[in-house]
Amino acid sequence: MFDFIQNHILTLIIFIPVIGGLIILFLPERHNLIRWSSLIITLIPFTLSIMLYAGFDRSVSGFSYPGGLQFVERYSWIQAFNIELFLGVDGLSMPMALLCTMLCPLCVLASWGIDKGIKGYFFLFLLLETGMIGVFCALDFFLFFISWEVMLLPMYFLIGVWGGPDREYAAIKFYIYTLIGSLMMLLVIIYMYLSATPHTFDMTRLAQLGAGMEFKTLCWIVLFIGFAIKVPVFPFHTWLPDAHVEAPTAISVILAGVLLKMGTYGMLRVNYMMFPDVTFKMSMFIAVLGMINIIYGAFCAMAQKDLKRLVAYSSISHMGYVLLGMASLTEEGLNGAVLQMFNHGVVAAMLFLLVGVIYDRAHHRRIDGFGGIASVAPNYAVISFLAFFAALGLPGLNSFISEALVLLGAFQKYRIITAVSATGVIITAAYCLWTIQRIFLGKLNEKYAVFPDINAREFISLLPLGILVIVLGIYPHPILALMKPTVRFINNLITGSGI
Amino acid sequence: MEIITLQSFLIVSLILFLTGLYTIVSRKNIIGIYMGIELILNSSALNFASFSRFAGRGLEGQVFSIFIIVLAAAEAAVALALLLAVFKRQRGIDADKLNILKG
Amino acid sequence: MNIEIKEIVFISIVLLTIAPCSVVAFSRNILYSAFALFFTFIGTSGLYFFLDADFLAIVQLAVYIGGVLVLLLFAILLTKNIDDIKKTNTISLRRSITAGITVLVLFFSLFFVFLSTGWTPLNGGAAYPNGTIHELGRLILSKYLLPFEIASLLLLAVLIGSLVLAGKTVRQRED
Amino acid sequence: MGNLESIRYFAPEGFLSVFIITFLIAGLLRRKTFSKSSFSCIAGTAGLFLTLILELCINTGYPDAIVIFSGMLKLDALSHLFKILCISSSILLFLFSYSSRETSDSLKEPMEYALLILSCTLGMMLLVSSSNLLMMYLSLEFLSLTAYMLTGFTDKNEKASEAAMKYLLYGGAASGIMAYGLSLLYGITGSLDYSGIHRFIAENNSGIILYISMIFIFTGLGFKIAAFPFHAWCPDVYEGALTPFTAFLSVGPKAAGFAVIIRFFYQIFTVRGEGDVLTVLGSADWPAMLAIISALTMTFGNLAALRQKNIKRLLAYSSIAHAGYMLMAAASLTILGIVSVFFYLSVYFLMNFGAFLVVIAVSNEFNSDEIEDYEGLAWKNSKGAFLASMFAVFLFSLIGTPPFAGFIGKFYLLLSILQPENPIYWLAVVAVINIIISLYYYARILKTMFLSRRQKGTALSGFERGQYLQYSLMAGLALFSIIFGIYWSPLNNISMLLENFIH
Repeated sequence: MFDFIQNHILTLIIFIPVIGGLIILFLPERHNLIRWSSLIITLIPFTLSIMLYAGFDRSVSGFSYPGGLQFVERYSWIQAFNIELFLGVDGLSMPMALLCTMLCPLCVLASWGIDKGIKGYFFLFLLLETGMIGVFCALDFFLFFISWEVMLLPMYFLIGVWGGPDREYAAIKFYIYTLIGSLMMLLVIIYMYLSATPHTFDMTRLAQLGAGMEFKTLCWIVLFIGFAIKVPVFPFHTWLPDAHVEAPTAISVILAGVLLKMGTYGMLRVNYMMFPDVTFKMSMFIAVLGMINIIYGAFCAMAQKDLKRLVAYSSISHMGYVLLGMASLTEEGLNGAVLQMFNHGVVAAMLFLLVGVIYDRAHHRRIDGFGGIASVAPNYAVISFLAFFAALGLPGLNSFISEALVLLGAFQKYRIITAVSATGVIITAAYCLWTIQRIFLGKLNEKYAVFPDINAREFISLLPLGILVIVLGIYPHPILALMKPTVRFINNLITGSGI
Repeated sequence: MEIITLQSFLIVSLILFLTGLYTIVSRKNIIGIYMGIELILNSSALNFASFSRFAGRGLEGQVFSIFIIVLAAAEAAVALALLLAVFKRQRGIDADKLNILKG
Repeated sequence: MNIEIKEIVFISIVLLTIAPCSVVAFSRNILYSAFALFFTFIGTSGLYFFLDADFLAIVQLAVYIGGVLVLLLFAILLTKNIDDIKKTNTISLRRSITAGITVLVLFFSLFFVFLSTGWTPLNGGAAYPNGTIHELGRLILSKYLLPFEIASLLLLAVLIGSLVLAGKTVRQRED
Repeated sequence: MGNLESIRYFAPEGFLSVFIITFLIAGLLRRKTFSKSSFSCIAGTAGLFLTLILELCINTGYPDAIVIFSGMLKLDALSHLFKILCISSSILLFLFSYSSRETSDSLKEPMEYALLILSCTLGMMLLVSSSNLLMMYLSLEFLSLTAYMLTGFTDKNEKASEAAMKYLLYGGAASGIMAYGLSLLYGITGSLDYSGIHRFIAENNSGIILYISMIFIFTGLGFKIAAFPFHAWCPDVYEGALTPFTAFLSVGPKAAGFAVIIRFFYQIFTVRGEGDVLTVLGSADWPAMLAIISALTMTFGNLAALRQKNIKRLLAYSSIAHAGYMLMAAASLTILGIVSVFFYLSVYFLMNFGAFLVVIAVSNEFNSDEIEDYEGLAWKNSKGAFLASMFAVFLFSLIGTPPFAGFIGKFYLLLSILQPENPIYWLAVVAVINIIISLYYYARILKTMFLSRRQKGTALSGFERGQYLQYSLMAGLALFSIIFGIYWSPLNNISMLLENFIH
């Protein structure tokens, strides 16, 4: 039994959610039963991913099999096209998979209040989880694409059916943006498949594709745009605030915590590992985009009146650090970028959960509509302070380390860009503190004289994240150690190809 | 100059064909349009027959002509039946008045 | 001398075929159009005689004039009061202009293509049989037997379908 | 092969012909029995099933093509597969008609209805295997004439006769133009057999006239698949005809039309060279023509679908767009292109029939085909939720989202168009843009059903006993849409039979 689990651990992690979802569809329509069973179903992959974490060999690196990839499972799927169920993790995907499986049970907790179409909701949610983990673990490009697209459908419904007042617009906007990106990706994937001899979707083999530079650059740009829509990088970001604001709390958490990372993950996995030489040439371009994201996102966040919109724009800003770190092509920068992906996943999830808590009570999210909440809901305020301080990068909390690493790495290559980006830290501090001041401090808004403090369920959903924020802030080694060899490998690949 | 050549037959049938085309496009009356279709079919049959006559293309073309004529008759029968049904409903046979269904 | 008469007859038959076409296309009276069509069909039949396609000429007379045209006349008379006829065979001006331009362009391009194409003799320019009926019968009962049989099935289907479609109208009138 | 020896291979069609005549005679003798629409539908289904079984038994696994009736018909993988597709769609037409209240209410002459459907099927079967211009023209007309009559068959729907008339006028014009083109082709090559024409074109240079004749011929073929600009009949006919027949029309005859297009262009105007590379034979660059028409067709279909309010019209325009997608693969001039057309058609068979079945079920309830009546369908009761989620599966499949079969179909099409021998990049980009446009109107239906919280007043009845056939058909089609989206090797293996279609 244990051996079986050990040998098929990734398959299990990926497919247990969707199978569980199907089971839920056939359960009797009792709300608590469905909630509890979803929670249990999401806890299974989480447990398994802890096993994955424990068994992960931190010393190997490389993008090949046999070689740097671990827990590899490889089954033939469609023979005619050489499509395989080819799964495996390395230092890049391991933290992401961990983040994803960890956030899902918390999101189930955050969705406790859903009562309309509850079966459908949890089925779609679990389908979404399968898709997300699938993207991070897939080593077959076709599987990668399928998983990428499979998330569209549940997202569309989750935002569209269970979202806020403007949900129809937000849902279709999200769908169209992502579909544009993914169809462009599809064309490139097919092209790469056809240029490989023999035709293959195996990502490790496609990484060795020898092709003309012009063609590679074109592929790189198209793929980059496809991923950039998901991140979202500046000109393609407009779907994000709408989707975030309209989505139910748990879905915002997933969006910010996992989906955005899929964009940068895709860039690292595909653009960086498969086209290192093009990446080397394009790094400046990525750095500029990162800088724009940081500054633009921060300024937009500052101007927001809606708390959720503010957090959404802060995500754009924080993802800018990831881009900047990636562009630096130094080990510090890349480590910082990957760590920032994980950290932002934790912090953004926390922030959205907190927004959800306040929205459940006040039924609005206008920042100006509150005041002095700290005095009536002290526990809530403390956790919120923690989250906002983490977001602004207070030393001792997790984001500080990753942002510092990013800036440190990037400064070695792009002095001006990094200097400009660093001002983003100040703007971020400004809007975070200002938000804290407006909501939690100051004169108590009489309307909220009776403001129920955070309850046990909400507390449990926030607690693990809070602990991570503090622990990783002091001791980032558990995550850093996972990615270091792989990051070094990527960096050598790219800098090596550039010479 | 020889007049009774393949080319002269082709041009006669081309004229028939194009008149038919013109009739189909410009007419509003269903029967008028249908006459255009008949002209086109007639010109195709003529074409087949002329090709079959000249330059050793065999009699297969004439077989095709016969089939075109037969099919034209069958189509005419269906057209008449449908025409009666349409007429019954709207008391007129302008194709433009088939306007419950807009394009 | 003989040849000249043949050519004159040919030209007049061509005119008999083509000239009524303009009536079909432009007349405002649908009955005139129908009668013009009658002449076109007769003219085509004459052209078949010139093509030595005797059987085809007879089929043309029998089926087209005896069948199709009669059906058309039926259609006209069943669906129109005679008074209306003069006004109703109208032409859409906008569409006729586009149609006219297309047709003219097509005419000139196809005209030159037809003249310039060689139409190479095939089968070593094999001689045309004297009297086609025998040969046609052989073809239809050997190589083209299947289409022949299928055509009969098609006619059966059309017969039944038309009966239902037309019968529906009749029945509704009775109701 | 001569006529007598051919009969053996002609068993499915022969059986169907005999069945039609027997059916007619039995129907005339026992009018009472046959005037029950259930009896006629079941009898017709049985006949088609037998035909299907005969087809499966007799015509499987030809290593080489067989030409029967002195070149009239060619039996090969193409004809075999497309015949199966066509017969299956006719069977579904019968089952749909049987389970649709609209149809069973308005059919006064079910025997004749069944008879025409059977004839229509015969027409399709002959059409997909015909390899002679005369046979092709005849069976095309056979199919068209029966389709005109079936369109106008109902008394209940006011629009039916008008639609049928319009169909006939457009169809007649298209087939006339096609006949003219055929006559030119005959004039150039002196032969009606595909093989003869192929031989002539391989040996002679025929000049521009060949291209002209090809364009005229494509008018008739394009009309059958509703390609732009020969599509104008399509929305009207789809809206006017009985919904089961509409569903059939969007799959069966379209499949037959594609089979003819493939056979016509690939068998006559293509040669297979070294390394399975196909090249155009003759002076006419038909792949370019098909590619342009394909781009126009899909763009036009999608743009026009955007502003439709009636679900049948919307599906009509969407079917135009899908024809455009498939034409893209036909234009690709690769063997995979042929395979892809069949693959896409079989997937399209599942999802489009499924979508129409939902439309039938909903119009049984509300007596309406307007999209606004679908408002809040998912939240009305369990049946509403069932219908809406089934519809969602089919619509997502039509959009081309994984994990549904529609995506795999689009994947094949894009794969064939990007094949290194003859890639048409611009067309791939046009297709992708079109898929995004199409998302918009499909999602509008989804939005109406799921996202809208306002519910239209009309209540929905619960599951009904008499409709279980309908529900299970729906669930089956949906299930296959998902299965083939996840594991499509079986369908791939079947489609790959077409690999050796051109020698």
